[in-house]
Amino acid sequence: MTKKPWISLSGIGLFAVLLLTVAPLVLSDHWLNNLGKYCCWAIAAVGIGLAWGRGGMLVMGQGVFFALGAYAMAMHLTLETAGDRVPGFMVLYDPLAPLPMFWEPFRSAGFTLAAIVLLPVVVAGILGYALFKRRVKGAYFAILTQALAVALATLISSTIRETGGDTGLSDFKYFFGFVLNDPANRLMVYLIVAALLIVCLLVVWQFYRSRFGELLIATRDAEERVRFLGYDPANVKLVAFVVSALMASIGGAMFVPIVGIITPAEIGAAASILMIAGVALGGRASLFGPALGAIAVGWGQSSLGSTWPDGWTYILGLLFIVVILFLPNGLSSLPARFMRRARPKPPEPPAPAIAAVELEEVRS
Amino acid sequence: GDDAAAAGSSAAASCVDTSGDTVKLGFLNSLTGGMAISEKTVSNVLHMAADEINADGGILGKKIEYVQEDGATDWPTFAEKTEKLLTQDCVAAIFGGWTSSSRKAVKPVVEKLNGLFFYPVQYEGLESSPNIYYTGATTNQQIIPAMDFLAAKGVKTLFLAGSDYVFPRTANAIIKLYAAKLGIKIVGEEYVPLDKDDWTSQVAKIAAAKPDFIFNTINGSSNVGFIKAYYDAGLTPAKTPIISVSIAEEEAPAMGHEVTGNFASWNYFQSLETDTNPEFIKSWKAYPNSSGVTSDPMEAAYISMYLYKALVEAAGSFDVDAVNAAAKAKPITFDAPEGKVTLDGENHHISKPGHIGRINADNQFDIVWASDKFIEPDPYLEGYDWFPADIRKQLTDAAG
Amino acid sequence: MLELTDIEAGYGRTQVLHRVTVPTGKVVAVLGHNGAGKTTLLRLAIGLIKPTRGRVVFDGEDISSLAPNKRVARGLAYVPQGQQAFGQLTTLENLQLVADGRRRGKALIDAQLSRFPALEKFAGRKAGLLSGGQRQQLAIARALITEPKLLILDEPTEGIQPTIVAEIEHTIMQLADEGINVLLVEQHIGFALEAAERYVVLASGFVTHTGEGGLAAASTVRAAMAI
Amino acid sequence: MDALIAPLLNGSAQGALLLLAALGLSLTFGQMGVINMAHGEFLMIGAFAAYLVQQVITASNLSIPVALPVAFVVAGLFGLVLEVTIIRRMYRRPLDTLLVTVGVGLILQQAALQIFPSQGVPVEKPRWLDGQLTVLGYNWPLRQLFTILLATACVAALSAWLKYTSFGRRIRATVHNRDLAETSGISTRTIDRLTFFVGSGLAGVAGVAASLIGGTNSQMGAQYIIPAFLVVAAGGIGQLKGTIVAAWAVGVALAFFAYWTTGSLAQVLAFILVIVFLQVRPQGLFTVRTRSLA
Amino acid sequence: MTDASLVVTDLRVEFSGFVAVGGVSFDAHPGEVRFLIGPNGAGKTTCIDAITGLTKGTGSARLGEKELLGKQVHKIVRLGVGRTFQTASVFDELTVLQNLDIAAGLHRPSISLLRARRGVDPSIERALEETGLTGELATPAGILSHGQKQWLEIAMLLVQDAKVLLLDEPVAGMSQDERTATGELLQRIAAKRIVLVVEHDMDFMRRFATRVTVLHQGQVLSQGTVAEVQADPKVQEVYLGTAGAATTAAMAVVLEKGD
Ligand SMILES: Nc1ncnc2c1ncn2[C@@H]1O[C@H](COP(=O)(O)OP(=O)(O)OP(=O)(O)O)[C@@H](O)[C@H]1O
Ligand SMILES: Nc1ncnc2c1ncn2[C@@H]1O[C@H](COP(=O)(O)OP(=O)(O)OP(=O)(O)O)[C@@H](O)[C@H]1O
Ligand SMILES: NC(N)=O
Ligand SMILES: [Mg+2]
Ligand SMILES: [Mg+2]
Repeated sequence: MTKKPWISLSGIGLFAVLLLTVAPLVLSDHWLNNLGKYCCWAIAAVGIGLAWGRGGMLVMGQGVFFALGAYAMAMHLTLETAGDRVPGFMVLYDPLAPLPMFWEPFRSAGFTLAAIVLLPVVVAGILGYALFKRRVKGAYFAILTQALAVALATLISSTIRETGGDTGLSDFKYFFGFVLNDPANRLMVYLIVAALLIVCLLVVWQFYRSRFGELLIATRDAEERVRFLGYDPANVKLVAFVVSALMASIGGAMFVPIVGIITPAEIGAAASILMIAGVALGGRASLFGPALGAIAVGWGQSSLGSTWPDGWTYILGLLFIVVILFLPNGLSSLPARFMRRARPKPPEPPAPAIAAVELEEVRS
Repeated sequence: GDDAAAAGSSAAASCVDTSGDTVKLGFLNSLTGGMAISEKTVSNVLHMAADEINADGGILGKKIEYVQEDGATDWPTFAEKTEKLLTQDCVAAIFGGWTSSSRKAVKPVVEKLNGLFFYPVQYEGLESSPNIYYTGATTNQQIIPAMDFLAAKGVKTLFLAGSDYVFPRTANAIIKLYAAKLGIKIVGEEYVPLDKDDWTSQVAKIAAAKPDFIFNTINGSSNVGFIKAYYDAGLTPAKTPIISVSIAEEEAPAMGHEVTGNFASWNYFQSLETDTNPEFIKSWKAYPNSSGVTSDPMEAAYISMYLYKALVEAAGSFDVDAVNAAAKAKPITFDAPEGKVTLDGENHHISKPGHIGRINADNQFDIVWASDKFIEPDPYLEGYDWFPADIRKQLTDAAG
Repeated sequence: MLELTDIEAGYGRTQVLHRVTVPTGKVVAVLGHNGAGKTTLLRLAIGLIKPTRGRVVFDGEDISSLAPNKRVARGLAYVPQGQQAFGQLTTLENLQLVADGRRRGKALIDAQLSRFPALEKFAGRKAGLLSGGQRQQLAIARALITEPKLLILDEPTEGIQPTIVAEIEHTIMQLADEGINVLLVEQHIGFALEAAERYVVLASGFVTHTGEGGLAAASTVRAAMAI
Repeated sequence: MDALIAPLLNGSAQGALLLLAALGLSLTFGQMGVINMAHGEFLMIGAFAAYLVQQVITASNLSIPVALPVAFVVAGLFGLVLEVTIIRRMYRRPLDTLLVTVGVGLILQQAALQIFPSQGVPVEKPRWLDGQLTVLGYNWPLRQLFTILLATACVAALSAWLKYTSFGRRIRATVHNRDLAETSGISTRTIDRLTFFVGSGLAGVAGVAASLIGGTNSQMGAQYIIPAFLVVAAGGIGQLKGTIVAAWAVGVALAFFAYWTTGSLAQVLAFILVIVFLQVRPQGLFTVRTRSLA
Repeated sequence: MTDASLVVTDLRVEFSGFVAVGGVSFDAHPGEVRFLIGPNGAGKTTCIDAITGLTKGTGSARLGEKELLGKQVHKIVRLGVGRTFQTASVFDELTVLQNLDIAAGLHRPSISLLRARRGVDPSIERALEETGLTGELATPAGILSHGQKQWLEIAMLLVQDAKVLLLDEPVAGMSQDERTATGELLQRIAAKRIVLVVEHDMDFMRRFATRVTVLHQGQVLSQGTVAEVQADPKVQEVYLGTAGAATTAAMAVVLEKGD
């Protein structure tokens, strides 16, 4: 995987050209905006690929971090739109109460941007530290993170005056001073998302080819053994987890200006699992797989979901089953499979050994 | 913000093409996910209305060609699909939605793109948009009649039970204001998430509070859990009756006999005896995928299509601005299963009769109270002095 | 009794065994270096992997496609390499597991507990907490409870204290005397050859040498393996 | 007094339902390591089975007692089919079963939405469950008592099955080391199928209980799955007694939180409680230890 | 000499009441291949577990001035204490080189982790040569044979430049000549390090041990040179066994003759 860095690099280059120049030229505004939305998910997916594909941490609650970025951004945009007034939705429930304390700092653009970066780092840092030091892993970790996402979504739903509740935050007019309805500005927002996706890909590319990438795989496959080589696996996992949380947060933050609305449903159990679906489809441990998978799932939802809504649910369900069952390494492993067929006798990774570790994880 | 925000909005020119012999309309409901259990019937009845109108020669002689979209119980998806319907499919108007949350997601998009959205479900009011027509009740057509009914019955104490989202929360805020005026004491208020069925803990609190009446703003299948817990706890319509605003003929059967004897406030009931209702019921029962019963949201969805037809024919055009102008020009009136309704061209709501029904053993409603005349829509409760003017002002200001 | 003829097998695309034929005999020893394919051959004999070529015949019946548990029912028993036990079960439960449904199950367990006193002492302890050697004894006991006709042993004395090694060796000899056939992988060439009626040497998955057992063969085998 | 007794009794009943939902998981997840996210949909299948039974046996006094075994078998068969077609290929990578079964759950939900009336169907409670039992001045619904008795019966039956038959041992052995179990003469295929059948069947029984509490519709399973998993995890994987204690504790905590705060906040707090608990005791209430490195 | 020695004093390990190690004291010094033997279940592995922080123990285990007990596993490793396991555990998906590189990373600053590896560390090359794995550089560790995996584990300790090597049955499953090679390797690396070997192979012990500690039921039964220990009747009784000793001795003779 580290042998030919230029192949991956030129892949990223090609991807950048497609996203940044070709797509704006050939796609209608609607589809470009949709692509922007998929890119937000793709950014989160790249992070999931790092944590899950490489780090073995099945993060089923990335919605939590997606929410941190998204709500930070949405609060800022809401305040920008409301000006000095209290946002409209709050008036409904208590017309006289002032803006909740925690909203105030989000008037500042600088604070908001800092929060989008620092909030997930701090939250994932504390959470990850606590979980990994206590050696919570495997299915426990997956279910715990999922439960967190559910809890946060429920919390937001039930704090309707403070967060907009189930309806979420929407109807933003400005994006850091730019009028959001202006097509030129919308293009700009799209380009920002696409560029961020490329940056995230570059970041994980460097991670994967670095020694850290190898250490992460080692930790995934034999965490205890890593401990006996003098590393604290908790720290190794923590780094991957925090980076993936940061990416989810960035994806969430950009989701807001692109889609124009954020609700608890985008962060709850179903949304968090859908993020995983894209990663699994594309190939959890590969560089491009998660991003491409997320874009494909997003696209499938938009297009198949409209032509054939009932069918799309079945397709999505089948997708989970077929891909995980027959293509555990996702669609991106297909080319390699064909190549392997052509070449004689390459070494096969010893599957049972990995499985044993994984089983222990589920049970321990 | 200043009004420059609006400047960018008229940017998108409409791509609606009605030069042929069809007109494209968009239908937008959740066909999958949690809300599908309620919205599927709305979607079906919209299809029926379109078929009827087509059989009748269409709108302005043009057959309706509809594009069905799935909102998937996801509000951003409602926004995305609205945008798609307006900019990709170039529909002349969109029909559908159920939850207030979905409407609030659609609203900025139709306003931005100057589209039309016809929303068929009773809701919490305090809203009006040049791009939305509301054919369900606003608060003064459902909640306030229900409160009047309770006051007339001599109710002194009331418990509020609702789902945890914008409609019940806002409705209850209004109920509390009006209750104060009526001298009704609110002895408790409980919310449970929309997707949770278990109401046992909350019902225990209700039983302990011993209210004269329960005002129920729960939506969806959570109502089933509520009614079962109520029945289990030994609460009865004789001693602690419930008045609901989201249990209709469609929902009641899933609760079996346990809901019998309780009340609901709606504008339309299947049992309503009007000139057009028997026809409506008959067509619906004969329609494929029919659930066999009619209900208020269905009726409101059904007439939303006829309202649109009336509007377009009055305007002589499918153009949004022309339609809105026609609405203002002279009152649009037509025969609905609930009676002869009139559109308020200013606030885009329709007049409605108020009705209270009591659920009988067949899960139908015996009408026990009716408003003496059709109630004019008043979404901002301007005709009600107990509603604080400063809230109204803040709300209208925030709405821009 | 167990005939392994012209076997090819491997993992995924890697072929490990190349046309291996194992001679038959009461006690057959399989010798070879690390990674030669000994364990692979035994896993194949018990049915954990399927041959891509060749036949596995037991008591005249072709069992090539039988699942391992069916082979156990036919009278094969297997003690895998590496002191394997069901860690979450107690020592006693490990034994009951195989004794269940057998007539005289209780007696069979008691017989093994008296054969291995350490197991008796730790009968109530989770097998995962036993020492390596204790687990190995447990594995052998578990295999013997099935009253096998053929016992397949993969390095049974690995990690066992000398006194017990001696016992295990003694046991194996005794079992052979009792008429139980043994297919044995053992690094301890001296003992293996002493016990074996026939032996086979594997190198990189090929049979490089076969012959009659007995201590006399030791030097030949050492020479064969030194290549 | 009411402030104590009502939440305690309500909570115990809520806990009992949670326990019913978690019981099957403690088999399929706790013992077999399979993370079956479609367990909630098996519960739904049980509820719909109760409805269908009621279409045949209209007397509700009778239909529910009949529905219990029927739901067990029907949901169990669905589980069996799932095992035979999909799960059996996945024992070597249990974490992935989570994702596959998410897909299965989606499909079952959508199918139920299309097959049954979308608003859901009524399941009538037997008349003998009408009424309340007065406990220290609190009118405790008989239905809640029934849920508790049903859960107790299921727990008793399950633990007897695991303890007094050799199946318990065999299941645990199979999970721990499939190859070793197989070569010890255990037919791991039979064990897998049977375990999955029973685990899924228990979800069906839970579905009947759930149908007496809330709506019987395509969405009903979704609300149980995460709490049920949390309960199994908090109890300690593979520890039946842990599951029982954890379910009861979560139910009572939920009821008390609901009493003091709101229904929504109670959900949030209960989740946080379990998460914090698992933080302190990552292996759950009751743990099994081994020395194995992995 | 003593400054870099491993000194274990009165080490005790209990498992909910069961005393697995009940006050064991011994010391090991650079330059010697120290063997720890004893019956199955005597507490040998548990001693190593306690010294390396895997299991909680009381008493003291010092490396030079530093107390090891009570420290976290990875901190103990960073003090220079490395171990192998009774069942070899390497990172199956990674190549031999990657395995070794991770081990070598111990002494690099953490920030360097973010850079890609270029070339092969000299320490890794040396370790590969020592263990004869040079040809397997690019082989995924998962498909190495049992014995090669054990060598790889030792190589990983070598690149870490561990001061103490605790080896739990390193030659289990190896053939005779592989054992010899391993033993010679241990003798070579012991020149500058402390090597503590747990083994049941008495021939191996006789050939390569400098000093031996015998554990029995969590206690030190006997301590001394190979000859001393072998002559100890208590050791013969509980561990070597007279018959067993005889057989193995006889075997040794046979094999010797075969050469
Ligand atoms: N699960 C597996 N996947 C791929 N290759 C494997 C697997 N198990 C073993 N091998 C390879 O097959 C070959 C033979 O291995 P086997 O375990 O049969 O050797 P062995 O003779 O038993 O060695 P040892 O004496 O070390 O136990 C080795 O090269 C090994 O790397
Ligand atoms: N975690 C634990 N809980 C309970 N008992 C344990 C635990 N770990 C080890 N033991 C017991 O402590 C004793 C010593 O075990 P240990 O593994 O140290 O023996 P050993 O000397 O390494 O034996 P072997 O040579 O067989 O590997 C054994 O009886 C074992 O069952
Ligand atoms: N408008 C409603 N019922 O949400
Ligand atoms: Mg082997
Ligand atoms: Mg040991």
